[in-house]
Amino acid sequence: MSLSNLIKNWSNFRTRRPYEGQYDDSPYKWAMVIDLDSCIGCNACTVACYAENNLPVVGKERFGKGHAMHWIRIERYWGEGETLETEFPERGAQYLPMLCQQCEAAPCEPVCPVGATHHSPDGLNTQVYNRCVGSRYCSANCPYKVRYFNWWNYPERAWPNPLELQLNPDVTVRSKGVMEKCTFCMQRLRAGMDKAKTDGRILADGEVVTACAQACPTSAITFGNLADKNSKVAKMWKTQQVDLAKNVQEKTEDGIRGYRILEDLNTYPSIVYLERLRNMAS
Amino acid sequence: MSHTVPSHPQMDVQIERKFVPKQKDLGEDVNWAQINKDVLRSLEKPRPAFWIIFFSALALFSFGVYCEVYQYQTGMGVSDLNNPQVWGLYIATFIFWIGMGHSGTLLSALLHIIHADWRKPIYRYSEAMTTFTLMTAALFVLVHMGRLWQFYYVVAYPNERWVWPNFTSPLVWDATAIGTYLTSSLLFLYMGMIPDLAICRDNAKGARRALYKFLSLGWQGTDRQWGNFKVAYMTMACFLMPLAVSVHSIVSTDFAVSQNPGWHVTSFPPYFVLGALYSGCSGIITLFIVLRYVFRFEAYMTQPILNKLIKMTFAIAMVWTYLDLIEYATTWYGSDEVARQDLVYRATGDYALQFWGMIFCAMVMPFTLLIRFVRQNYVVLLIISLILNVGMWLERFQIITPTFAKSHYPWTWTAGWWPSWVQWGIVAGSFGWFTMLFMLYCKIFPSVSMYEVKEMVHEQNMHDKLHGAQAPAHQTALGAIPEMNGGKI
Amino acid sequence: MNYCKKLFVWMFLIVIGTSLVSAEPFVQGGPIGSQTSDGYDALGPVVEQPIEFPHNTHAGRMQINCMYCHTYARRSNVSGIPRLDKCMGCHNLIEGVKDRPRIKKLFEYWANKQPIPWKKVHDLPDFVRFNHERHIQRFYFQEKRPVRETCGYCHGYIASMTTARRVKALSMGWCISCHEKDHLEKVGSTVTSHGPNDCWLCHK
Amino acid sequence: MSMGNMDRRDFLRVLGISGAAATLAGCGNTAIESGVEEVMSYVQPQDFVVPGIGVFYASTCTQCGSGCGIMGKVREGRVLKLEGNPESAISAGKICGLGQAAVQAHYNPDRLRTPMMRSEGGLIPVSWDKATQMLEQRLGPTSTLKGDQIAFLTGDISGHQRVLLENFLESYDSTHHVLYDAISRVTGQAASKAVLGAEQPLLNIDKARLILSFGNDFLGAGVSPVHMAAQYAKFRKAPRGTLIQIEPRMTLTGGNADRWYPIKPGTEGILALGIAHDLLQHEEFAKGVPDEVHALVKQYDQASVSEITGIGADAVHLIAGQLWNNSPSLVIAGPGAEGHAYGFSNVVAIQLLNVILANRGKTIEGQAEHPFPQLAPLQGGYRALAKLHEQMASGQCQALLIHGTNPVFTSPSNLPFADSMEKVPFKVAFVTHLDETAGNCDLVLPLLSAMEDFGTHVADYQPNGVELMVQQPLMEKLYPESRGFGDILLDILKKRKPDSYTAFPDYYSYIKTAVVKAKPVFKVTDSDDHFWEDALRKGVIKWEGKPTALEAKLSLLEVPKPRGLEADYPFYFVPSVRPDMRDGRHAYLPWLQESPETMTTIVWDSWVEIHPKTAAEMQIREGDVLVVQSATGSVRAVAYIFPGIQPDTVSMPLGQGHTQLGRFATGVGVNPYKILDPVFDAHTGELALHATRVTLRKTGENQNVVKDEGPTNFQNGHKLVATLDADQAKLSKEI
Repeated sequence: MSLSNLIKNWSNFRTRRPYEGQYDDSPYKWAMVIDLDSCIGCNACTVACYAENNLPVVGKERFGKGHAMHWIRIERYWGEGETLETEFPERGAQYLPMLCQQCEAAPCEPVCPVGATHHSPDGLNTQVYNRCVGSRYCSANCPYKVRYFNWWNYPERAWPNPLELQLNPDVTVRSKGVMEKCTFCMQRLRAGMDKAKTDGRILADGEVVTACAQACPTSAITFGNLADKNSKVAKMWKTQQVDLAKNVQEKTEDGIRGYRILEDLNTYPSIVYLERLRNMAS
Repeated sequence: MSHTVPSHPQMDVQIERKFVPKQKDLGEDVNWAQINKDVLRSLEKPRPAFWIIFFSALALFSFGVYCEVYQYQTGMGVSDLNNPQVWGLYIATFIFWIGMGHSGTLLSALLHIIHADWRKPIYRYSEAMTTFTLMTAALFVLVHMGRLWQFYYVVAYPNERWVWPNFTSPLVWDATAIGTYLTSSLLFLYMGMIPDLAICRDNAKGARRALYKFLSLGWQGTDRQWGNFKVAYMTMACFLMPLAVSVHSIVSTDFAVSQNPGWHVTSFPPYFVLGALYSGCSGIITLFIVLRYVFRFEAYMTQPILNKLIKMTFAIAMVWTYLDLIEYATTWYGSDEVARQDLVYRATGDYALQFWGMIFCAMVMPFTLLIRFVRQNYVVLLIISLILNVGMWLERFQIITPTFAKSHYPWTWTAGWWPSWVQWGIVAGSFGWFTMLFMLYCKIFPSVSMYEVKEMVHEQNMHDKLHGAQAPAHQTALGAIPEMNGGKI
Repeated sequence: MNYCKKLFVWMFLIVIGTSLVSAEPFVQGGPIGSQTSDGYDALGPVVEQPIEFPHNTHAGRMQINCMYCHTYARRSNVSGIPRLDKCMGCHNLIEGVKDRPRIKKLFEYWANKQPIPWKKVHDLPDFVRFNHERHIQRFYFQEKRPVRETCGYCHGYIASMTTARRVKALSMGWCISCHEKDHLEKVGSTVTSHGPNDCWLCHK
Repeated sequence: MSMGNMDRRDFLRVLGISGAAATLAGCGNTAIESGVEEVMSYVQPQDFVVPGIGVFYASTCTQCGSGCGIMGKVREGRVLKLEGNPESAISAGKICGLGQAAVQAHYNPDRLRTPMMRSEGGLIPVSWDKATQMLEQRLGPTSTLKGDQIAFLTGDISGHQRVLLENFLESYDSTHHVLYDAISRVTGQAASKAVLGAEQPLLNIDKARLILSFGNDFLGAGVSPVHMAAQYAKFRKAPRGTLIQIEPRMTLTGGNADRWYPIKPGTEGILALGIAHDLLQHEEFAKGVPDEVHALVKQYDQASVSEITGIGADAVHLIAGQLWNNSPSLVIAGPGAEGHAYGFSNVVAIQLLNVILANRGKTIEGQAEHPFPQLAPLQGGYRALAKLHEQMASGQCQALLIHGTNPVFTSPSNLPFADSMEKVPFKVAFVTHLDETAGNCDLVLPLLSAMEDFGTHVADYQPNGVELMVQQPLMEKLYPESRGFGDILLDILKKRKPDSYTAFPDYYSYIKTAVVKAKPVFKVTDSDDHFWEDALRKGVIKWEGKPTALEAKLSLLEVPKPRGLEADYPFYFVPSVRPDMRDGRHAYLPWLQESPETMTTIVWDSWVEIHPKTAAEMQIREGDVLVVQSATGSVRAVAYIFPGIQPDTVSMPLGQGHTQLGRFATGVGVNPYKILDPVFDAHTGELALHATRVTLRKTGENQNVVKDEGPTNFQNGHKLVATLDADQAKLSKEI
């Protein structure tokens, strides 16, 4: 048995804080930037995700029970505090596309009893469906609550014939009792990375993007390889002064928009959000 | 009260004693033959009332099984669990049962180690309770799993997939700890029963005799057997002590290592262990009263023993209360704003009833144990012990549900989430399952340790002798060591 | 050593031994299963195909490279069943065998422009992704191993079979056992590397 | 390579369909198997087809009139997913949710699979032979139908479909092509034409420094949302433009506004004049404006405007101030301003601002002239339908053919279209799904889905020159009994006019011939085949055209005050158009039903939006079931407390409440079309969608509102969506 494997890789079982230069030697570290000033809340990303990742439509009753299965959801807030201070939301609504943050120090990873979710070499939180036993500990521990559990055997009802012909053969159809979540369209990345490896190169910037980023009509979602210093994402992280390996970002000046959500929980997310702008003089 | 403490002749004789001596744990009139007779009587053909209760429990259990089968077939969705309420009653009740399983071991192992003899008449059924509560708790681990049929993925064993479970997960620790604890508790219970099984063997006929013969492993009560037995039993007790503490500490890490507000607390391990002992002790009081009444064990389950048990329960309750309050205090004065909001939510939000119910049942009710009338009135005590356990169940509920209802992420807050009938059914079924197991146990195995009560009687007499009390003649006549009676007890 | 201790030691050995032995065939593709007609230990059943395709003639006697027909193997995740016009490309010109029943069947399918409903022999679970392209590129093109070895590691010695039969375990442990081995990076090079250890490489 | 019709279909031949079933079994096959699943080979695929690798084919989205270029990912003969086509200037590689869901329309389980014919008791499935027989008998060469006896009712239509349809009608000496769109833009277009000389001017959103939008949801349910969204993204980059939105109910676009003002419905024009009043105080704006305009605008001083519109006097001044500070600006009118009795005047007043602000030629221009006017899109509105309804009711109409519209569902209750349909002896519906209108027809013909058919389209809104969008099948047709719309028309035409049409074996060859014939216009020198292949490959044929100049006509109409609230009906009723549901034709797409409406996050339902203040006054809680009663009818729906709405207004989304349209649409929500008051625009006669007045009645019931948000929709002190003052941001330094 692979006892040797276990011993050899024992250090991998430890959960470490991300450190400076962690991905210097690896070809890929997938990351994202979401510009909240560009996001118009149109839900194109959500539907694209349904199409790409075989997400089941659960129906009204189950949605009402909190059993929705949208890996990316558009949240709409009215204010930062607890109530609306003005009579009307004068500065519009606050849209937030929320998906798995692919944390570098993910709270979900160390608690999975079977290691169904773990950190991949390219910096993603994997979710191995067939390994999952459904303890839901990962979801309990996820501060963003972006993990979705198959409360029902959705394949039974979600794709009445011939809707199932639309299913993406590269993505497993999940049956009941399995946790699932955004994978950064791993199937696309995997296909791209394999092809690039055959060609003896690494993926070019923008060669493969997630379904949400591809659909986004305002290009609010930028997806790319943070390990490649010349990629758009890496440059954006740099100009926004967000460091993957820091939990408190030091900004040299005001007006730099980048931030990561719930960073103070030391999750080190891989998604940087850019602050929404409003012309307060108007 | 039906049972009165016999007067002590030594009071007149013992001039050197300045204080009123302790009440004796057992009455003067207990003799060895009576012990066998009384205890073996409890194994006789049950009365109709037994079957009525037993089948009610079975019905309850069957309903639980039906709920679980329904959930298994249809999906976890029937439980109305959702994102973020992913755990619900299953984990709450799991912790409740695990907690119940702690005092039996404490009574038998810890008190055994420190030679507190009053444990002897009551430790057997407490241990049985431990074993069955653990078995019930283990069921909840399975019930809770989304893919029950893949539960073996959690177990570390060489397999064709060449993968191991994730050793950093508290759930793996849980599985390991509970497995170990269950095995050792079962072994400890069984081992302690061997001499008694021999007695049963010698008094039984037919299939029962075969069963006892098989289980008593050829116990003859020889000197060597007694010697080995004592050593092994003490070793097991020493092994179990830290294990019992570790199990609930580990269960507490399910919460303590997580991110969630209200869980992220360093005092959780002692808090959980004490909570476990608390609920376990009140469980023991409940069963004490029930067994005492049903099997007419008045002679062995005496008021002094109960008094000690109550004192211990009260002490544990107070430590637990302290830990609970200190947890609130640290949260309140701490810097974690979300945890503070969560605390306020618990006390004032959708689950305030459960919160204050817990405070009342588990923090206020123990003070009634200070009243002598309560301690001596078995009916009242029964009700109070049940209330204490309701409080402890509510405590588990309000650790889990409000935290999920209001965690770090406002978008996924839930308002007034409530479990479905399936969850309640399975929880009810678990009580049926426990009752069933315990009732069967009581009718198959002696629920009071015969040989140890005998020891106790003997020691009490020896004690009296040494200190000049006059022992009844029929007891001193039997001699000091059981094996002197031709290997039979 | 007294009886008790002996018992414990034996029980322990038996438990470990049993699990190791029972896991063995899953890992190595080994001893259980029936024999193929060619004397191989097959793990899979005999699969009845619409045409009893003689691999032994094509790959064995004719020495045709696997990838001549399974042309997608080096370009795609799936090796793919050869397209019908590929079969016809040759068999149109081979007059000698046109009257054989199997070839007649082939011509029939072609005439109807109907695909042949082959049965899958090496069918991994649906949650597993196996990339033929990477394996072929790595071992056939990069390391220059013979095609018989490259394909045969998972598919067995197909050149000796008529229709294919599964002779290897194809289990997860079996895959990992190879991924953990050190393989030469290039022909002639001494640098070795082992297969990736990332769950998402194979699980989708 | 040859791309003839048959070849093309051949190489799409579905040979791996069983693979799809295997995918669904998904977690079913969890073991290593042999001999269970089938694996089929291709017979004779194109060389670039590799199993396991998707191939993208360009086509055109037909979900709305925007005409976005799309690419379908095709694998093993199945179309799996749609992406935007980077070749098209309209979509520029992007796609909206509505477009994505087109695959579900194609694979929808409730698609009509065979023709249906009315017999006693209802529609029954029949064979094509029988259907063709009936068609021929009624419409074939022997038909005596003539002129207005035959009517062809369609939704928006463009391209060769339009040409063929007009030719078809011509063969009956008829021009009776009735266009109907439930959410019509006719009023707005007429007003634009009156002021600017263009029905749909080109809006250079990206060039504007300030956009003042009067209820135009250009990012959501607008005229070309994907294109506008891309423009909007540029508009928000440095130097960042400001968006001010004025509307009674916050739309998706309103949610993105820098400043959002709730206005009393119908008073938009008055506000525009109030702003104009402020602007004209400035010399630079005042010059060139005719005196009559000056005279009229003078009445609209800040105080009175503020009183009528409910927008503070200082706000009017503030808006005007920003307009003169931020040039060029862009003022847009939308359905919120159009849908009133004086909608036309409203829009005229609003467009006047563009003229005063001299935005013409900068941010607002004319669309490029269309090289093929016969292919240009046609849009309809309510008035045409009303006229048809009268004709039908009076028995003039002998045959009614319906395609791409569902008037039985969308007509208000004052126009009982289903009743008048009964007077027509022969009604044919061309549909992919049996909707309410088709359910009332005598013959229902199953069409190919948009993923299976050929076609050409011209978008309503052409941002860059003119694009002829080519639609091509992305996969083999699923149901052998379904046929293309063009093919059916062509078949009849061939019978009626054998000389002109026998040359075309099918609609595909008709399009191909027509497009190839137009090659010189596109200034292409390739061979015909090459030109056509290129068109199919790119999915779009571009015609370079320059934006045209707009001429301003400053003749101003008076903008009367809208009808006020009455005691019986104390609320304005604003039906909202969801970006994904539109007029309701997409309600059968489960992805869209499950996709939360962004502003409320409600799914699978209809609801009534009420301002918290109003709700508190009426003691309405979220989830209370309300009866919304207008003079013409009532509907029941749950209440949703929504701060983004004018307090005297209640709003309900359109598109739900189907009684027929498959399992995903029927029984979901209610249909607010049926409670619209018969108020018409004074100038165009169009139905005023926003002019209804209603009253609310509580039923005492309370239901769980099925929505994505939890009990709070505030961030509660967590930094989730942070907002920064635009002045402080250093956008120019960003990448």
